[in-house]
Amino acid sequence: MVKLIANTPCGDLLPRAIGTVSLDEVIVDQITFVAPFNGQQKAVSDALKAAIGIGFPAPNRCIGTGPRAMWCGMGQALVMGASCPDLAAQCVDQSDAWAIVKVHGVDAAAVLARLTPLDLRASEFKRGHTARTLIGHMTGGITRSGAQSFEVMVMRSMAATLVHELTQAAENMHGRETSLR
Amino acid sequence: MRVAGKGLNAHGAPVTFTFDGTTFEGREGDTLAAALLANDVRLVGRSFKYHRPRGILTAGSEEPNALVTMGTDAAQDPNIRATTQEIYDGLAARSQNAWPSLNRDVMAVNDLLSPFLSAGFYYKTFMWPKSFWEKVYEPIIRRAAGLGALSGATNEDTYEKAFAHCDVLIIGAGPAGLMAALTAARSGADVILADEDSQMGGRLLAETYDVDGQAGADWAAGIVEDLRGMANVRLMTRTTVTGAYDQGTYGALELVNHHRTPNAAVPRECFWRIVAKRSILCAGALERPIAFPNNDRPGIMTAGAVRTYLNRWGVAPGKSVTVFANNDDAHRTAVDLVDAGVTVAGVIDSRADAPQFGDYPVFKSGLVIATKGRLCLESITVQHSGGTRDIRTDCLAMSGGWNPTVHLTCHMNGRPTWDDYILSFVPTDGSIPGMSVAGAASGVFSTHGCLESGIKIAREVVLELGLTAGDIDMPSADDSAYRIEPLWQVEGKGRKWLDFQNDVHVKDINLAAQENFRSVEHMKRYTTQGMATDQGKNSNVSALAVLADATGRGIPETGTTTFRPPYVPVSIGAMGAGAQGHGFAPERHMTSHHATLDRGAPMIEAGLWYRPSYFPKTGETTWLESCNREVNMVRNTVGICDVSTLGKIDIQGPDAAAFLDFVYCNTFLTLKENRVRYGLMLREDGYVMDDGTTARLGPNQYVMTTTTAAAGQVMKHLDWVSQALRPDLDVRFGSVTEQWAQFAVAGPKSRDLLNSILDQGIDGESWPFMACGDVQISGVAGRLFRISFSGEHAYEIAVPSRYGASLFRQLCAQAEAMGGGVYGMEALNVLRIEKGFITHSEIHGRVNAADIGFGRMVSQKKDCIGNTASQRPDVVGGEREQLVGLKPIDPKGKLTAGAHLFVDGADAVRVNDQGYVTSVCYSPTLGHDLALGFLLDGHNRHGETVQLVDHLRGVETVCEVCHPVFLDPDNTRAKETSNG
Amino acid sequence: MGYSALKIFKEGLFGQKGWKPVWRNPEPKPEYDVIIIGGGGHGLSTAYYLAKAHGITNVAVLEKGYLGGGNVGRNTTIVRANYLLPGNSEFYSHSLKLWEGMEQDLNYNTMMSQRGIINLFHSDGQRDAFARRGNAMINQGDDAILLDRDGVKDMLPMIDYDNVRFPIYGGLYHPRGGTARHDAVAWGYARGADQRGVDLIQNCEVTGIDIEGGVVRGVQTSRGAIRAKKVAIVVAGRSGQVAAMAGMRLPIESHVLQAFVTEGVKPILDNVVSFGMGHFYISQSDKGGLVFGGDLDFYASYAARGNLPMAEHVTDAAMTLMPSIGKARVLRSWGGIMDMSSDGSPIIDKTQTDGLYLNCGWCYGGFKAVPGSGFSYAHLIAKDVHHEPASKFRLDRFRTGRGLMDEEGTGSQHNLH
Amino acid sequence: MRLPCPLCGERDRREFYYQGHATMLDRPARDAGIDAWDDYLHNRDNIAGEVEDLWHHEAGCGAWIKVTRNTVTHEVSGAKLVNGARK
Repeated sequence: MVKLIANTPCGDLLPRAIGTVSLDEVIVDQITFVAPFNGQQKAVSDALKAAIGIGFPAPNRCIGTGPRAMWCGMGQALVMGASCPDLAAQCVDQSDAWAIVKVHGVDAAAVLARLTPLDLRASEFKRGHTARTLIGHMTGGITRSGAQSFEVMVMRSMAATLVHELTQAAENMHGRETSLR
Repeated sequence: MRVAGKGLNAHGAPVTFTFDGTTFEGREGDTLAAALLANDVRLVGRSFKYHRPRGILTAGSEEPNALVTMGTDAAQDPNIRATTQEIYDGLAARSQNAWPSLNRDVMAVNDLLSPFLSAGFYYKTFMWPKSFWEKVYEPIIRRAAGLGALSGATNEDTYEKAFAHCDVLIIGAGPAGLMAALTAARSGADVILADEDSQMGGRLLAETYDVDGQAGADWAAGIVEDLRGMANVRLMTRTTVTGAYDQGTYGALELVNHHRTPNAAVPRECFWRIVAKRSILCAGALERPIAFPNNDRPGIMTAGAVRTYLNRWGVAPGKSVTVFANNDDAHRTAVDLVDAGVTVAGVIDSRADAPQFGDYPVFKSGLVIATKGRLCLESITVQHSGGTRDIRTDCLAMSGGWNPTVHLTCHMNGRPTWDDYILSFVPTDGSIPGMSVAGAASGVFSTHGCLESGIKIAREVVLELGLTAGDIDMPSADDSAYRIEPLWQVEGKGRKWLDFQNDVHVKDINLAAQENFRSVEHMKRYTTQGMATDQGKNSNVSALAVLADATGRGIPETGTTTFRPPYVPVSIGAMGAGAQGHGFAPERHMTSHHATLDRGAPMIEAGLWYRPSYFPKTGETTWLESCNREVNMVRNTVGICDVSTLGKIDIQGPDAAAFLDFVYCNTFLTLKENRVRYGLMLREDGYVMDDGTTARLGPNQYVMTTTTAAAGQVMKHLDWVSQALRPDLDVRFGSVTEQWAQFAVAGPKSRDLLNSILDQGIDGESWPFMACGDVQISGVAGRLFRISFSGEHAYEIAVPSRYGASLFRQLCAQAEAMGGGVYGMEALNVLRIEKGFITHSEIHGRVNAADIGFGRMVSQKKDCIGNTASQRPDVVGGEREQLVGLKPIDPKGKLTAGAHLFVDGADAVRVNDQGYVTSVCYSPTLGHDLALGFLLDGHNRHGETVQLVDHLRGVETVCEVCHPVFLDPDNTRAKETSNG
Repeated sequence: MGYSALKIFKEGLFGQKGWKPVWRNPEPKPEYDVIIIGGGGHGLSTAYYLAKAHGITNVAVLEKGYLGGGNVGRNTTIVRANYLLPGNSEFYSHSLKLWEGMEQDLNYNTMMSQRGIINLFHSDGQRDAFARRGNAMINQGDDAILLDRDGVKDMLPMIDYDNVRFPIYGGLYHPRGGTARHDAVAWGYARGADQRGVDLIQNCEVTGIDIEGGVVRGVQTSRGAIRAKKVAIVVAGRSGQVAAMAGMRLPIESHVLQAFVTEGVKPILDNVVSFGMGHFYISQSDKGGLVFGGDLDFYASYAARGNLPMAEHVTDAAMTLMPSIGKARVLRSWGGIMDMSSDGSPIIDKTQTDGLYLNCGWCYGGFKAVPGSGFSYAHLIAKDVHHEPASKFRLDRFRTGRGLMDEEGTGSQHNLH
Repeated sequence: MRLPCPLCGERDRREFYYQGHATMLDRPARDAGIDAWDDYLHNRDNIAGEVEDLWHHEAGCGAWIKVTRNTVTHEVSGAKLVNGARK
């Protein structure tokens, strides 16, 4: 009889701490991709609110603290950390589709600024903001989770590249800082 | 020579460095040029064409002469400007473009031949005999040309790229830039202040002006401290803004670690992409030389540079200095030198009313008409209102006036405007959307004017941003007028150099005009004027004036060439930072990646993915042995292959089937639940885009697969169709490529294998060919598809990716226990060729459905993408190359992909070309080579023989044309239904 | 005036006083037999061959700026005949032969340097596609050699063979390909045409094309109306706009392509190299600058300048392929306007207007076509019949789908070729 | 170069894929005839000046957008979703 064992996308590549920045894998048990059908956005939002307490997010927003709803494209969101009710929407399990890394620390924004063209200034990209953008050459998402914290997500198959690029950027920042001492 | 007590770094610690192997001592804070001049080193380089001895001309990045090489092996860095390179202990610099030494350079013979090497001479000769260009002339020219040398070694330094965003980018931190930054910052704007220098202050560091009653440098340091304390200000030193691009994007190069011992842990350079709502160009001005005879000897420098060396670094570039100018500003050089106790042998001022600002001789209506000194200036000949005389001097400070640094304003095709007052070009308003110009860059030259213009422009900018500009006190500063008279060239015997590095002189410009290269662009391209590493920063305006004179036009009518990015050269390493090695493109790993590597499989790139080529077993010495074994294994027992790289798109909605019918040329409305169908996707021009299978998982739910290569393209295409062409269809889709790890289980024993791992077994009746549905594997919900890319009885089983690695190992173990095993891309390719299945080798973008035998799949009962264009008579009909199978008449005959097909006996030339081969394999099943290819009218030529010719590999093989399906044409294996 | 080493020697002794203008500055005449709109490489070579091969010398070339100021003055100078598809094969083959005799023909050193071109491939599939191309080249009578990895290594030691993201499987080597001094090509043809009586008229912008009853009568220009029996359009990136003056809508979209040159360095790269996985190609000029480029910026543009993303993509490719050039510094970047056709191949054809001819759609490969295009276009203008090697460059192929020459296999989207 | 995505705001050009002129939105009927299809697939006005062209926010929200842009100056004066109904 077979026994299936689960692996996380980043596996033993993380955690890492480089200079002022730590890189940690974020494990979300359940991620459902939700795309309301034509004219159903409000109904879907209401149904979500009733079921898990949060509605369908506005573009570029991530709402909720326990279960979360993260906008992830035109008419699309990821319901994270809760099971998704029946909705008038395309609902697809993407629990295993993403590699998610939390980048935390004084230089977190500076590290990401080496990889993404997104404007990460606190005045522009606040807690609860999320964006679909480029991380290096990868398409992915960035969400601000705190003053010095971001969650970066890319396709699962690119986990190693993501960790490599974040590590390299953090090492460059660290190298600059240590050389100033 | 150091001047005691002078210089901002007068108390700098000693620093030891070498130049051409000789050890020197400089001071902390020196540039290499300053330190060399402090050590009385004058000769630092050789020019490009004539290998003329050259010294330091400037004190900035515009330096055309003092280019050196630093580092060795992989660290070797050529063409470093000595004028900006800061020294550090152990720095080793070498001169370049000279052999055997800087003092005795044999290529200087070119200078003797120069009468014959006039502008563009090479266009008129080196044509005979014909073969000599590549063999003789060009190699000699190439060896002589070039400046420094690359080592040829793979880069070992770290470079980085980064993005930054701000409200206001201020380019240059001189008096205008500092005031602009302060004004903008106090208004609350996010400010980036970028300056090329290691220290902010611009000309204030090089002049003796007071600002607000303090030394200018001290005042600047105070402002910088204020700015540093503000959270909304980012100060970027050693950072040159290199280019202005659309919508407020700027490129900038930061030299992060040029000024310290190289260290791989620290980026050497960083290339910035700065996005700014507004920018203020405060880049100052560059002084221009005067074209007088032999104006290029080491020791002849710009007057401003002499002041910089004196005031900033306490270095007098000569013991007895002369000044030659047409403007008041250059007199400051004499004043500062006299104040510092350095001898000023005279100021030669071309103006009849030249002023006298200090205790030094002034030669009114004066011109320098000759110079002497081979490796260093020794004397000059002056013609002036009182006659002609020789003056002994080892340093001549020249100034033909100042040119505003307009370059960035020209990066979007803007043309600068001629200003008769300053006799130079100033930026034209609006040249770069969002960019304003302040200070000397706008043609305002007094310190007072710069400070004032910085405040004024910044106020305008912040108001436009909707901010309130705070009050800034205007510091007091010098406000002398800038007085200048035209002086572009001086008559006299000897060459009057314009472009120092490229050795272009006044006569070259005149020759261009004489030969009717009168357009400024023609002149530039014919003479190479302005094409050196300074891109004409030192010489373009003067050269234009000379051309204007030679062609009888005014300077504004003569026009300008275009300044283009980058403002200073940017290393490929910096602009391409992060891409070296594997950073060029992301790597995609399947969940079986590690297990595959553990099994010793060589990986190959499939798009961004890594896939196993084959899985070698002990004793196998070639890939073909492994491949043949893997093919036999699938044909006879069972094989496992990770196929997760295929694109998988979940499609749902009331109109999902109608949507599929619109993107596929064949019909999907009739596809039943729990069934899979092959689909062919066309481009709108009627040619094949991609193919794959689509499974119907529920009433309104489908999963489409794409080829690995086309997954992204298909997703974009579906977005296009759904959003732009068929918004009426209520359908949604999302990629599930990454959610599912999917494995082919192929071979006669595939069902047996599956039944050993599935929680509930399957049989042939409930799981016929092209069935699909949900299954459970140790309690995990998976999906099973009975599809086959090998022609065997086969399945693809999918589980959520977290279980992929685990399932793969268990499938492999199970298969091996049954006499089968895992197979790679080589075997997969053989299996599909034997069955005549196509890949992008066949659907290469120029074939339509009919060409591959699927013409009837293009349903005419409905519209779909590509339907109309695919039905054009000339696309469908006419003589087209069609997909065929090819097998050698002699079973030992070799087939090669990329070979062309000819009627047997015909010459293998284009007019006889009948087709070509796309895919080839050795078939262990059939015992000979097989090929797929395209042949003119091929569908009607099965049974004919053709000649396969591969000139490149020396292969000629007579082949039989056949149906592309070589094995099991009725597909009985794949359709197997028995439960045995 | 003939050019020779002896002449250079004499002029060197006598202060260069004897050099004559390379071309005249004629005023436009009221009427010409042929007006060529566009004084770029193709227009000038067309004028030259009209005069030389067909004896038609009552010709004006109208150039809105300066001669050779279009793409011939801003390209990466690559000359090759390495095409896959019939139609292109024979044309570029003919053009390369003209290159090989150009300098002696023009008495002008265009520095045609047959240093060889190597197209690298990075997978079995790419190798097979290049093999098909190489065999097509040999079928055409041109030269091609398939190099394996070691063969490439011998020729190009500066490539990173150990750590490159897409490994080098080998390369298709085209020894007769190479580079030339681009400005000199324009000047050489201009001088040759001028010597044969062609009027080269600069700063003369065509603002209208006069057509009466379906027959061309002349053009309107910024320097007045000029009558002509035949009018030939050859304006590359501006094709859409000039053709619109004659009521035509073309299968062309104009795009910007950037190119780059570094500061001069001593010789390090002897061939032209193209990277198969990132649209990057590079050679080293005789002056020492590394000249390189890549793909279009991809958006329609007449700005003749580009943006950073493609510039960085190109330098990224440089760093993954040959990180040994990381310390060469980009000195200048610029852009040209590419007349991207719908199948990536050119058009040399008559139009629906009698006496009006069209030459366009060279995409980003027009430089190598300069002699062949001028030769074939002159033939068509002079004889009203297509020159055989260019006989497939028909305008109607897009409409019918017959004879498309889609070398890239990317379909009808202009910017993907 | 930056483009104003109606959903995501101003973003770097590198997040977008360019398709071509907005005439691609006007897909002819299946039976519109060979000339109409030829025109649709191949022919372009190629205006030097303001045009509407189609971009896909590929590395962003996935929206196809119609951008008003000047082909001479690269000035961008606006952008709309091709399908405004979704957000």
